[in-house]
Amino acid sequence: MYRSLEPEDIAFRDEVRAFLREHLSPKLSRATHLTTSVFPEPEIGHAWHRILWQQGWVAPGWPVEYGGTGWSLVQRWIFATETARAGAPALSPMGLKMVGPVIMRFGSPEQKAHYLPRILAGDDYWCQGYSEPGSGSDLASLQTRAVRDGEHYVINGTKTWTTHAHHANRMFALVRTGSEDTPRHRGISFLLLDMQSPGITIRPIRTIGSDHEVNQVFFDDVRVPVAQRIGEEGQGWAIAKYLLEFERGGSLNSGGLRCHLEELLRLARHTPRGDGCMLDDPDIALAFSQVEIDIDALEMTELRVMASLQTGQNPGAVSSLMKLRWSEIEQAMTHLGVRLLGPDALVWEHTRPLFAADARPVLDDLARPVTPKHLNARAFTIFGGTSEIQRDIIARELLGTVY
Amino acid sequence: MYRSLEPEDIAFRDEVRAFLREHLSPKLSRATHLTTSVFPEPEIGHAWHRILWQQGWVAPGWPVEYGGTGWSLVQRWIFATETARAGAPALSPMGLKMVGPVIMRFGSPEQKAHYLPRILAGDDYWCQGYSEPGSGSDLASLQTRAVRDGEHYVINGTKTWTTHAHHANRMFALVRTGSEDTPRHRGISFLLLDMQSPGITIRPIRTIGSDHEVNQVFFDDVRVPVAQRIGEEGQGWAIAKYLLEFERGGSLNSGGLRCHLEELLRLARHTPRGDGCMLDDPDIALAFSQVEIDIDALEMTELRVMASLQTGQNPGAVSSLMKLRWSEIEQAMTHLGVRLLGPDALVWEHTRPLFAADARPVLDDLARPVTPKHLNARAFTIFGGTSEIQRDIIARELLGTVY
Amino acid sequence: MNLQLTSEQQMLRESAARWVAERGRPAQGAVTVGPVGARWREMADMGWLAMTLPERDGGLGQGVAEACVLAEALGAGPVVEPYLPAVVLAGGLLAAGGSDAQRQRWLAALASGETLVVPATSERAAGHDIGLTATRAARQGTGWVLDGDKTAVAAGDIAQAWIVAARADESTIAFFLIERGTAGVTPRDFPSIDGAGACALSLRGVRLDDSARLPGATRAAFGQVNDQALLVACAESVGAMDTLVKATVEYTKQRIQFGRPLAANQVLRHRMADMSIATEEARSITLGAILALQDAEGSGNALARTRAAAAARAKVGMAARRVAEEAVQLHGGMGVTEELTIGVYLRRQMALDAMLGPAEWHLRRHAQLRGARDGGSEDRNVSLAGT
Amino acid sequence: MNLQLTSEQQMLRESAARWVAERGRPAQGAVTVGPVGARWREMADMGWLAMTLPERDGGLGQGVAEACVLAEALGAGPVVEPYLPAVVLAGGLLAAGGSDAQRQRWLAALASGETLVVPATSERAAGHDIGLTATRAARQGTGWVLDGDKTAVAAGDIAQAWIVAARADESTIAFFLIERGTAGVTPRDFPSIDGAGACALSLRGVRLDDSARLPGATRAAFGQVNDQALLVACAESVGAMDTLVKATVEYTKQRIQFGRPLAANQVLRHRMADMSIATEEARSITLGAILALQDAEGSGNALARTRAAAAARAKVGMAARRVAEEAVQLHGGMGVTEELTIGVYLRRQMALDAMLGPAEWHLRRHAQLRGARDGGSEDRNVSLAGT
Repeated sequence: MYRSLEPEDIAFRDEVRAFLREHLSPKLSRATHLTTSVFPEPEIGHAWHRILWQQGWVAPGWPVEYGGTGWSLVQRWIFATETARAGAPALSPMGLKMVGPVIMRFGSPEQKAHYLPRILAGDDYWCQGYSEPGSGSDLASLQTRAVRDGEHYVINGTKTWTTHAHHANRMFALVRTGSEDTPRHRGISFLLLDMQSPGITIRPIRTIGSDHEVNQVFFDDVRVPVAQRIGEEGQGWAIAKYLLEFERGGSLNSGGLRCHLEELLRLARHTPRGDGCMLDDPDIALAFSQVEIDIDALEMTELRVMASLQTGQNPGAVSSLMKLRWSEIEQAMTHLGVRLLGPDALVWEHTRPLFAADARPVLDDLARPVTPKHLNARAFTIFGGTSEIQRDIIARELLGTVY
Repeated sequence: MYRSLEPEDIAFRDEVRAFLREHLSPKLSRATHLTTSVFPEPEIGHAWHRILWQQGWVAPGWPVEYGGTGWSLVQRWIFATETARAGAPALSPMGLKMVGPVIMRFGSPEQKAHYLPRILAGDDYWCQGYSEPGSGSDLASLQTRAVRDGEHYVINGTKTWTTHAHHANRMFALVRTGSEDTPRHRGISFLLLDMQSPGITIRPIRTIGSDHEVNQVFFDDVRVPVAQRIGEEGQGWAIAKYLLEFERGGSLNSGGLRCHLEELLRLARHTPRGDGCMLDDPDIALAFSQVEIDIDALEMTELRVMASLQTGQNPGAVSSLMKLRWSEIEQAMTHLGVRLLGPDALVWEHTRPLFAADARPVLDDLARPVTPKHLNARAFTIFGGTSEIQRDIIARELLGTVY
Repeated sequence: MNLQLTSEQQMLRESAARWVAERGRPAQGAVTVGPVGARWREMADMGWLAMTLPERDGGLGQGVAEACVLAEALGAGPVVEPYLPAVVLAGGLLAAGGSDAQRQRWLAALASGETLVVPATSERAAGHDIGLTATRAARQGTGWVLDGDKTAVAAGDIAQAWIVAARADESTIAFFLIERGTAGVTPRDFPSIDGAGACALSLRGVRLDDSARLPGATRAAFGQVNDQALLVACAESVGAMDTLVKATVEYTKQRIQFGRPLAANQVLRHRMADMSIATEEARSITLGAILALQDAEGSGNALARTRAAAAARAKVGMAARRVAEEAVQLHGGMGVTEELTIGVYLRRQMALDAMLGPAEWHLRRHAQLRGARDGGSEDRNVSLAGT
Repeated sequence: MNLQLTSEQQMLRESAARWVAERGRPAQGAVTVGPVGARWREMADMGWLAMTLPERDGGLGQGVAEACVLAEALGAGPVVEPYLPAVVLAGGLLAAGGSDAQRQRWLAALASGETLVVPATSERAAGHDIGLTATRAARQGTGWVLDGDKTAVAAGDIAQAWIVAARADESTIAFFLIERGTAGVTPRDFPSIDGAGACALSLRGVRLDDSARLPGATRAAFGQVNDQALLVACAESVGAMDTLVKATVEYTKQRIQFGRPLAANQVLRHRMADMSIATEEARSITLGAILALQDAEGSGNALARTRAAAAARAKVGMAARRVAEEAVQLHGGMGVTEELTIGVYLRRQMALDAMLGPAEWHLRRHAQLRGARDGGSEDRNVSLAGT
């Protein structure tokens, strides 16, 4: 879609490409390819974070005053798309895209001065304490309780689906601070926790694809200084909602989809079938076209959104559309991947991450991540708001609430 | 699926086939093939009704005492399937399958003696006055009012989607007889009307496929003798519900689907493409297989239901399943038909019925009904309870009402 | 980024939308009587017929982007006047491959709405694959003799001339402009599914001067014009989808069933969400393909151009059909009658498929056009072990 | 009509369901250690391994219908013991094509649960198409030399012997029984996606006596056994779908979100309705195909038999995958972890596809097997003009 770019954007793209050629090592991109979880292991993702930080490119979405790049939205789209297509690892969003913006908007001067440079440099590794076993999509029903005790909160309860809690040294969490009869949206506060605090235990949850990516975290009289609260007591729900809106239009996925498609095309070309390869099979070729045109449309939707945002227009519920279609296209691709494997889909490797596994694997690098990716991709239509909730949102924008 | 039949059923099948060979004329089956509406014109359907009546086979679902055949459920399945596959016209169900059973169950001895033989012989042609412009799926909200005036009801209001009102001499109708504050299900009565009554006017409604099959019927002080009421005043809703349940498991469509599939296969074989025919196209061949396996499954579902009913088991919400899948498979087939036509899908013929049209049509008999059938098939997922309502019913059986 | 409409395009969009709102009407029965029907003449007066024709032929020299802006507005109508066959296809072919004499004779008259020329390229045994054309053009002296049959010639019933594709030899498809009344040419008129008209053509020993041939109308030239037509059809479909989504939203909000609006049903709400998503995606891929066509004008990469057009028409054709069918379904009983115009949009989508090929056919073409290079990123510095 | 289970089949169904409820456990990690794992031996003790083997080989002489009754119960578990590869496929091939010596040596031991033989028929470049087998069996004296590679040999890690398909000449695929430890045969074990185990086989200059060949195991015999295996897989999938529908209904009724059970959402209700419909359809087409297989035993119509089996596996394979994925989706976050067994069913469906070919492949086979006669009704006395 570069035909739609101005010359200065083309120049920027070339600068990004040159940087990638120089700094994205084969080792890093191989490990990314072999990553079957949503987020890569820190030894991959964090390594890339540091490289980008050294370049000053780690936080394109941040204001320049805090260390952002000052790029236009289109440049941000180009950067996101080029890095993903080149096979760079995804960065952990918990610091840069979640707690960072919250601290910028609601944090005290001391909190900003302390945390923001550390997030930028990757000195802290953050995890998110939002979901609980009883409250998945219905976040406001959370039960983890923080009771004031002098200059501390004492936390009891449990959080779940906590990505990389076992790697993180910091957590931001929504906890219930109100009394029993506080309206449920008003009794929630936003706290920052040290993961080394006494009373925190972590239980791994293996995903359907056997990855250890998420966890359940238990809090047993965990003490958190009141100074680690962001914003006012009871303001937590407003902060969480701000973050959701901040993310609107912020998730650019077509580059990753295109990278995945290219991996599958290589797999199809490298998988023999009779005298030819799997891509010669007309049914397979058609399935590729179906996916490819879906990506074409999503890519152009992203660009249209960027163009609208850049001219100050409101693109509407389009972030729901983009999340929904991204997840569906990914699932269609992982299906196709399994189909390409044929009998080899029987093979299972328990070791994670795959790039650290057995030196002589049963399947080659192209085939190896396919089945775990397919299984883990089931979660794409669940996390970050299920597809059903995304459609509810789109329908509400289209129809209003009609009962 | 005849492998599942006992020898006596095979013998019965052969008897039906012999009868069809003798009595189903090429003219009748050609006209059926060219029928683009749901129900054939009376000149076709009624002609076949008379032939079956002479054979004693017109009412397999009726008790023997009223003129039924005494066949087992499996024999009824065989008869329905064989006649449909052979291309026989569908019979109008309004007398035989709708008002007939109602009269048997709720009619007075006089009503039975008068109407049932006439329905059997086809002396009356019935239409159904249920739906109204404001009450489609939500039948109980009907507004047409019948006010008692001595030994008559005086009817005012309007009915719509009235199939073949322009051919019928009789109508059975649900009308509101209760006062304003009668609970809405209890204020409904079931009346039989003479379509020649003063005050009745009929407005044709052309379907999306240009057929004149349904109508709006207006009642302007139409007087109906009270003796023409079936059952008690206010019993109409119970009667309508009885009829719905009577129909459960009663709609056997796999024979018709199979007939339609064979027509399309012939069209595909007769449509040249390059040096071969359309059926050589791998994408077309795959689409045929998709439809064919769906029909295989539905056919066996029908047989399983017949077997369950025969052994006294309750097959559950399976009539919703069968209606739903029938309509979806039909729509998939008409789609395929349009695809087979290719550029010829541009051709439109206004004349209805097609079998009465132009002696030198632009398209041949195989191709001609395809586009109007496709358009009219849009209604299959709407009439007789929309697909959404069928899924509601299945879900209620599966999950109960959970709020 | 040039993803926003220029101010000229914005004006075109607004004036077309205004005209369609006032003058567009549901297509029922024959729409035009002769090529100089009132609406067609108005379209000419607005400059729309001249818009994409070359300036040297009296046109305004605009491109496929402008044609798409107009077509999107027409699709919302729907307006089924023969803009696509006459201006985009026949006009495009004449401009790309007509002789000077042909261009002078026909293009200005086409632009002014005085005459109508339409392509006759489909055959029953060829479908939409011009490579399978069986109509033969045999050399005879300095001229040609044509034999064959054409089907589904949109607006062919009211055209003064047809541009007929015929096989000149094993590897050459040639295009001939044949005027109504030429000996051996028998049109058979019929109404078309979208409420307009069409014809089939029988060609029996049709003798033509060499001047009837469009000298520059190669298969490559046809391919380029056809790709433009696919995008114009996409834009028209997007306009139709917009209208259908809006109409369905309105209908389900006001229609009460079981004591509440239809739109309160979560299942229907999600279906409308999907209709709206499909419309946005259709708009996106159409825009992307317009950019690809503009790009190919510079690069001359016909494969990329044709693949982008096939991708767009595959996706939009599928989406438009689904949205139209869903609109019918959600309008319930009313949707399946001629009482509402909803069905007219569905029929028009079917007409577009019949004219240019159904979505499934374009998807298969897209797969067949996947080149050896495609899918390999030029900038990827990845080394994967074991591959 | 013989659509109801016989009383013997009913008893089998009940005892199998009872055993599965008590002893079936989610497949996590390796399921069996050696072929004489406790559950496998129990299955032998119940007579299930002997059930479909011929009486003259110590079996009970039951047919595919009984195997399907058992498999449906196992599918509900899920029980991933190697019933399908060992009993249905290897046992079926030995019974159909083994020499007397092979039958005596292997079948009774298979039936008693003492030894395990499994087929090795898939190859990377052949997929599931045995016609593309590249492993070669070259004649040498009175014996054979085999070279090639086999992939995805289910339960091959614990089998005492493998039945290997190899190309004897251009048009002949032969089947050889190769015992573990034979020189030149190198198994490479790996865990399989369903929590059991498998292996790949490397065959390098493997010298075999002619007695290793299954003399009656032609491609036709393999076709018949494979069709039976497809139906057994269908029945297993139906059992799994039943469990998944029930589990999803229960979960959505008790899980509260936004103050009401998930099951109150119309969208989810309809999705579960569709899951239930898919299960009923799967059950129907499986039953129909069982009848077709029984019928083909009499008529010898292999084409009709294979087409019915392909139809059933295409439809059931698609349905099972969709139902399993929907079950995961409707269980939300819990569905995508190893904390619930829901995902185990999905993985088992993927294993069945990997063993026998995915639904898309069977649908394509079904299309390819459409004969010239098919679709023409033998009893239709219709005359259509113009055709």
